Amino acid sequence: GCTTDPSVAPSEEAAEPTEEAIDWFDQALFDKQDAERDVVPEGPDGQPWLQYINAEFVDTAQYASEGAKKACFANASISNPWRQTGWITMNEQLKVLQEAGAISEMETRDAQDSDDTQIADIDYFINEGDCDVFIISPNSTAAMTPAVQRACDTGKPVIVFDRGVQTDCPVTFIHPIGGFAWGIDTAEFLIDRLDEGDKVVALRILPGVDVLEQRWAAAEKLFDEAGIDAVDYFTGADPAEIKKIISDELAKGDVAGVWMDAGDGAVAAIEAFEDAGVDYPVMTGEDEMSFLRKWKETGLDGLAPVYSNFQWRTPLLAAQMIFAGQQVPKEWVLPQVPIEAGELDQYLALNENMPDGHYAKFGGEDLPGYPQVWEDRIIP
Amino acid sequence: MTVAATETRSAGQRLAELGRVLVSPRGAVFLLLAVLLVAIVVLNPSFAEPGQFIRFVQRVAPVAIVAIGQYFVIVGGEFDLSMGSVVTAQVVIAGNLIGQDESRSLPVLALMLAFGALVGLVNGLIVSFLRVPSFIATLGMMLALLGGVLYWTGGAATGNPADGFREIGRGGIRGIPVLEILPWSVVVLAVVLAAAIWFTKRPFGRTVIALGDNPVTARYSGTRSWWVKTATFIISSLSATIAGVLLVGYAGVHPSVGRGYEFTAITAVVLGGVVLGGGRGWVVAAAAGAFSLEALFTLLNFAGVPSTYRDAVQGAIIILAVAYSATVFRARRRGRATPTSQASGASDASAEGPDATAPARPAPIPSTPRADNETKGGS
Amino acid sequence: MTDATTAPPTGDATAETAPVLVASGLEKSFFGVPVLHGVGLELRAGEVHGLVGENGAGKSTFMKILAGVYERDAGTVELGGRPVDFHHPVEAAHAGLATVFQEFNLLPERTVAENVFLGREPRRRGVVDRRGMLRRTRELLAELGIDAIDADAPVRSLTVAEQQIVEIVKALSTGARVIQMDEPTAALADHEVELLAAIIRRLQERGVAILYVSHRLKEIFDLCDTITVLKDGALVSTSPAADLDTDELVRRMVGRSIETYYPDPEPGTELGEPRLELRGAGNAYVEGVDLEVRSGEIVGVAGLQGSGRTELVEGVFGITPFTRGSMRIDGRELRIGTARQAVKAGIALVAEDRKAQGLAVNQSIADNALLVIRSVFARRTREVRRELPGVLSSLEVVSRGLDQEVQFLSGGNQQKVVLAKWLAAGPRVVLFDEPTRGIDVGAKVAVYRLMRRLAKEGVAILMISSELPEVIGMSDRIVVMHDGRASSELPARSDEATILAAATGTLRLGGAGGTDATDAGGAR
Amino acid sequence: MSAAPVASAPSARRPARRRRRLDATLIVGIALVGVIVIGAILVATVGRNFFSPGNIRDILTGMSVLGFVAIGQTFVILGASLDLSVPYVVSLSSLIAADLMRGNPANIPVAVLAALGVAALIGLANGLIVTKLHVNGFIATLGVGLIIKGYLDTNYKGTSGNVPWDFQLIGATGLGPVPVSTLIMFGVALLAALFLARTRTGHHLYAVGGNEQVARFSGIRTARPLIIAHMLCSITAAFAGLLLASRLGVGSPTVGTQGGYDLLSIAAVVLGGTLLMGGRGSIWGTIGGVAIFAVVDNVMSVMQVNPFLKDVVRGVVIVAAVAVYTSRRLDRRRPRFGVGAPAAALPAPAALPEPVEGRLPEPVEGRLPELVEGSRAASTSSATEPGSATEPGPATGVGAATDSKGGAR
Ligand SMILES: Nc1ncnc2c1ncn2[C@@H]1O[C@H](COP(=O)(O)OP(=O)(O)OP(=O)(O)O)[C@@H](O)[C@H]1O
Ligand SMILES: Nc1ncnc2c1ncn2[C@@H]1O[C@H](COP(=O)(O)OP(=O)(O)OP(=O)(O)O)[C@@H](O)[C@H]1O
Ligand SMILES: [Mg+2]
Ligand SMILES: [Mg+2]
Repeated sequence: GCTTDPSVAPSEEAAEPTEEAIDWFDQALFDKQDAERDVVPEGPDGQPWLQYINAEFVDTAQYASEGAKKACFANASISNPWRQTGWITMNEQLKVLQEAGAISEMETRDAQDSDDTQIADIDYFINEGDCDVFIISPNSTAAMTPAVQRACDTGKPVIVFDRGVQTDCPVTFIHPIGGFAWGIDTAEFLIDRLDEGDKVVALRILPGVDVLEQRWAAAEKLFDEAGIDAVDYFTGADPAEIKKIISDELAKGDVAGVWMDAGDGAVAAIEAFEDAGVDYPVMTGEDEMSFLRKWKETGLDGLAPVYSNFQWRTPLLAAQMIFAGQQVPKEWVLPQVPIEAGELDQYLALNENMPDGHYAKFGGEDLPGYPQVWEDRIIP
Repeated sequence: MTVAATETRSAGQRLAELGRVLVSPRGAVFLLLAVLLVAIVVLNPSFAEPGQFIRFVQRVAPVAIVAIGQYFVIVGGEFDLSMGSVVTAQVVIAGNLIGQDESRSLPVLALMLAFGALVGLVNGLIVSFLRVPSFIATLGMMLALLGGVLYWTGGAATGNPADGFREIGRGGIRGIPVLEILPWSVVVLAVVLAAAIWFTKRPFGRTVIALGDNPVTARYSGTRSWWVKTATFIISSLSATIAGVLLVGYAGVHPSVGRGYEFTAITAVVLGGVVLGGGRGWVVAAAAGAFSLEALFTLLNFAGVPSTYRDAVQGAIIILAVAYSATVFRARRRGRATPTSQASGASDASAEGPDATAPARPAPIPSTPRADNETKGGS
Repeated sequence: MTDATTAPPTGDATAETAPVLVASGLEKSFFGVPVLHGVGLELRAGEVHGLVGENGAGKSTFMKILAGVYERDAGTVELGGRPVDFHHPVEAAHAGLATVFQEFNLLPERTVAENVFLGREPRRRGVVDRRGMLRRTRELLAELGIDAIDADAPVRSLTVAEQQIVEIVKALSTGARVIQMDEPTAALADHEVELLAAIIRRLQERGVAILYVSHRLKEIFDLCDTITVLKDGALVSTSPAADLDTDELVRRMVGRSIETYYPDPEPGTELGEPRLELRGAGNAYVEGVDLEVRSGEIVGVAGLQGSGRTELVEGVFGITPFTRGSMRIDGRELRIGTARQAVKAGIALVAEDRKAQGLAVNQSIADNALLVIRSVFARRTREVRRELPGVLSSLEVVSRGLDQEVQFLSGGNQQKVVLAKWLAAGPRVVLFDEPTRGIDVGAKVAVYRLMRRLAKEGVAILMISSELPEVIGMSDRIVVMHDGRASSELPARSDEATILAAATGTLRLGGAGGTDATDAGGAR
Repeated sequence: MSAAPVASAPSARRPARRRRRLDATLIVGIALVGVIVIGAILVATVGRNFFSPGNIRDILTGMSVLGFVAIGQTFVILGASLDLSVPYVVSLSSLIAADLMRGNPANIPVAVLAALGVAALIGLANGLIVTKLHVNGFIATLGVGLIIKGYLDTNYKGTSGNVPWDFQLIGATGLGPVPVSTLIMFGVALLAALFLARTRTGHHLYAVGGNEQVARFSGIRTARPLIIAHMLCSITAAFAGLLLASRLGVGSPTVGTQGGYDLLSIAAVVLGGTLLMGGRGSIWGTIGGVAIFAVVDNVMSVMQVNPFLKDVVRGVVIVAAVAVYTSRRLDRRRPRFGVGAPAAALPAPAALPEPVEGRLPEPVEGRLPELVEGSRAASTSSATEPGSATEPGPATGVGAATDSKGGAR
């Protein structure tokens, strides 16, 4: 007969309207993240992936149990260098935990950037995965909410990281401070160095991705308040596109600063200034090696904001803690500290042989495959 | 009575002729380009400075070269959807294999060319011998190639290749009087375009067009169809390779370099009045199509049109441009062709229907298993 | 010559009924060239009316005017007593006049039933009544006594004859009172013709009037009650079949002097060594062909449509390579598997369908003329290009210039471009397939003169033509094809009746020097 | 052997013909079964059950959205056009629906109708541009797609709207292992198949795609079927959008492009045996093609294949499958001599001086025993060639014959 899947039930949280999503600026979130930037994280020293900010712990005694567990990971994709780097790190972390007997195996389904696929992936895990814990890196926030809700309804622990969902049913939601913090860090840096009326070109990858949109929402607001003339473009992270945009902007007039919502293609942006024979702009990129190297080489005035790549280690560690019955933060806010000019050499040295698409704050230095696995960029 | 009247024409007649060419489907793209360039200059006079303009040409070079390569495939009656992936693959190959070791530039360049030729060869053989429609064959190649490259590199290349290699796409001959710099890209584009023009005038180039126009006739005339077809795919992959070399210099290595180039190239070629389905079109117009597209983007940048609108404007423009050519061409064809083409049709009852003057709607996707396809698979 | 057009048909009981269709004084010219001059005829219910005449006599044109494919220039057509003027064959079909054209109008991928009802699918409760369609088609087929055609089979799986029947069924399905058939048996084998004849008789019994065009005179006499003869677009006679015999009919159809029309061999033309020799050549389409064409010789190939003439030359030319037997060019045994090899071996094929096989119509005259050179002998392009204007003017190509697109040329000039294309390659064997199809007299003569010139230069020529006068007028020897075989070989100047007899397979041994295939090519 | 054909009663040919008729769809079916078998084995090697309810459900879910789009794509491809605008129509309709529903079940009908209506208008625009402005379908729909994309990017900055629970049920419930969405998709497929088989427009669409001249000669107004095909294509894309909205709970401006539905749907259609040049194909073939994709994807996911390699496999599968379909011989004409040739439906060809021919007043002189001998030798010799000229390939027959005669190009 006609059966409604037992695991399917209306989720209260999902019912709240998401129309405000059209305007990405959210004052409360902005203020929260602004404050979190200045909080000294708690947790083990030297292990930022285990640190947390303003944590509110939840009890996980109900999940405590012996033995190696099976983790099921519904990944959004590995379609950009940041996710690739994190994915490598996560697999190295997995090896450690397998060694330790905490995790027996991790089954992964990769949604290849598709919401629909990821929903199906989660449902597959629920039905067939034989999972002890669900780890989910949502492809998009609102769309993944019902599926995550269904995963929660199985009674197994659910860990969400990177992007969030609109339900608080997961045991823990792991993420760095967030897009607003990124936007504040970068905008403040540029505003500090620029004058009112100066032009900033904002290079953005895609519309409609919340972690990226929030970065721009914060930055745009601050630029606005500071009287900085900021124009934004979507580039698809294509360096050729970026170069054309900067060239056209330079043809129109001076560009004093460049702002990026992700470091991909930063080099092309800088080169556009070189090619045009004008001075380097003040610039914010990301902790991607290509940018750090170019930054060093050109000596420009820059900042590398960080969307902490080491967060890819945390979910599996959180799973281990949950099965050990240890408390974990309900919302696990990881530190997110930009790399400033002073630290540049240090990070360059640390990651000397890493490929350009590697992220300096990947946090895997103590993992077994280091550095070979990242240098060779072996994608499992 | 055979030879055209070649008395010298007056300047007025020439001008009138030029005007006619410009509004004809063949010349429309040049008109479009001129309008766009003028509009850009109005918005930003500095664009007209030689130094600025040559930078524009430099930037268009890769797209134009890809369009030139795609031209050969399209005019031969097929499609190449794998060009974008070839560009990406080549960019990544250059980044990974050359690295910072400048001495590897030449060997790797040779390898890239060989790889490009191989991709084209595979495309061509699949289309010719397995008779997979080129749309599908090159779509498969597009997926497989991009996936393969990403798999090989773990998604991101090691880094940009040595500056010496990148000089081709980035640098130029400095100290040129008016221009101050003559980018190598422009030189390469000029060479490629000249080679393409030369090629289209060569027996081989004419054969490609004839094959696109009527594969049966080409076969009945002794054309080695499979090879001609395969050669066009090789040309397009090689042109994508050259574009890759320029792009790795101009932009650097990134897996998104080259993304969407196949559609851009096809759009440019169609804007240039080349007929999908083959047999008609001029390679210079195809290159002009690429220039028009880029000029359009530049214009939108200068006009401060939000980048989200660009796609919409591009979409509207290509529809209008193609509709214009199609309509004008039909009108012209109907007006001029009726008497003679009818007289010749002794055996085509089906073409003599009441409204038979109207040619079939623009060719559907050309695909290999046409009734006229070689059944024996060439020599 | 003008037997009374009023003579009542001697058909069955239907004799004195009023005519269903009356056409009178039909005139038509194409671009100033008159094709029909005041042709008219009457069709009665239950009558089979034969329309005969040489190629180009205007038979198809006449039918197409009736069917509304062409507009008439003058004249009237009455259907069932009411004047009609159709603008589309569908319109005519709805009014009860259906046409089976010389070319098929079927969709190969669709089923028989779907083709039969294409454009007028029956509906029940708003949806296409497939079952009804199938049933109706089956009924129609059954009425015609056909049980071998599955109404639900895709047309592509049918033989040409079966497809022909589908066309007829399609015509019948409109409930037509008049059906015109343009050479329906052209592509059929004899037993299939017999089947069609049975169908036609059945239609006749049902009171359908049939206008029937065929070149097979035996068939005409078997089937028709009345026979109308056309010649050069004019009506020669309409008379009861019973009043005619084959000789008389042929006399009325022919009877034009061909000597003036076909140029004599150029002085100094010599028959040399065999250039093209086939021994038992065969493939899926032709079988056991023995043939020899000498240097300087023009061999004509006659045969009905579908007799495999085109397939023969396509075999020689490597389009559908021979799989059996042997082929020699200039005494050298060759296996030619592709057109390219054929061209390299010095063979040229002036193909039957100019637009589909001979020209790239969107390209210029020069591009077309250079096509072979460019794709096979690329190195000679420059040289040939230089000579091109001379070649084209020697062929009297009329154009606005070398860069004019071929599609804007007249048919005759298009054909000359095809000739120029092959001349450039300097062939030693030229295969002409219907070289003068659809071109005007002037262009025809130019083609004939070219053949003579080539012959003089020592080229071996094989010429397929459906126009018997042409075959007779040009050939040094005549090979007649029948059902895929070179059934007979006739000497030059054989008369039309003999050739026709050989072509229809009714030639008696011993007649007019005809022999059967095994004895053909006595030169061996 | 050469004597047999004479005896062959018409009925003897029936089975062969049936087989030929089923061809395209049958081959897709066989390919699908092959893929399933291989898939099941592979899945078993990693200790999973391919046929478990959850896995079936995963496959069927994977089929639904692409299935909708591919059904529509089948229409346009049958009409010898293309639709590259589908991903944007999918996104747009998901947004329209979710925005209008605003979480209120009462709004569902309006929202659904609005989404379908807008899609129909887009399809109408596509169809008109193709048929009236004579712009190639490739360019026309690429352009329209870009225009919609511009609209989406400008007006939506991320997911939007809210789909009420009642509507989400469509995407979330199932009948046993079969999701409701898949059932709806099959329902739409059934309607689509009925449309093609049972409406005049459907029949005419095949005709227009197969041979526009023949269609016109049969009195069909050729623009109409193609315009309707484009509209239906956009409408089924809107169905896909609605389903996605129901699964996501929100509308999304990128959900269409995420799925790559433009090229994948075309590939699925061709994989399903439909000719890219139009005129032949079936909805069920397309569903088969979609199923092949879904199974391949599912197996790769279960095997945890590297996502990059997945694309490689997809590319190879597409080319290989289509190559298998087209590799069957495309004969232009039926053979007269050699294998299979004499087996005509009509009483045997005149290969023998038999009573059948006895009715002919004058037996044909040319056909002497040695020729019969020859043809026997011929047929045996070419019989050794396996799978040779016997069967007319996919695109053979009259089309080819009339084409070469009529020079239609
Ligand atoms: N569309 C046309 N344009 C110009 N001339 C034509 C056209 N159709 C036919 N003709 C010419 O009209 C004349 C009569 O042609 P028609 O096809 O009626 O002859 P036919 O008696 O049917 O010949 P056949 O026996 O070869 O079929 C021929 O000279 C032919 O070349
Ligand atoms: N064995 C056969 N069975 C059915 N149809 C056949 C057969 N052989 C040939 N045909 C068909 O008959 C038509 C004419 O054949 P072909 O071209 O060989 O004849 P032809 O003598 O050159 O006649 P024409 O050139 O006047 O049309 C072709 O379309 C072909 O498909
Ligand atoms: Mg005729
Ligand atoms: Mg012929």
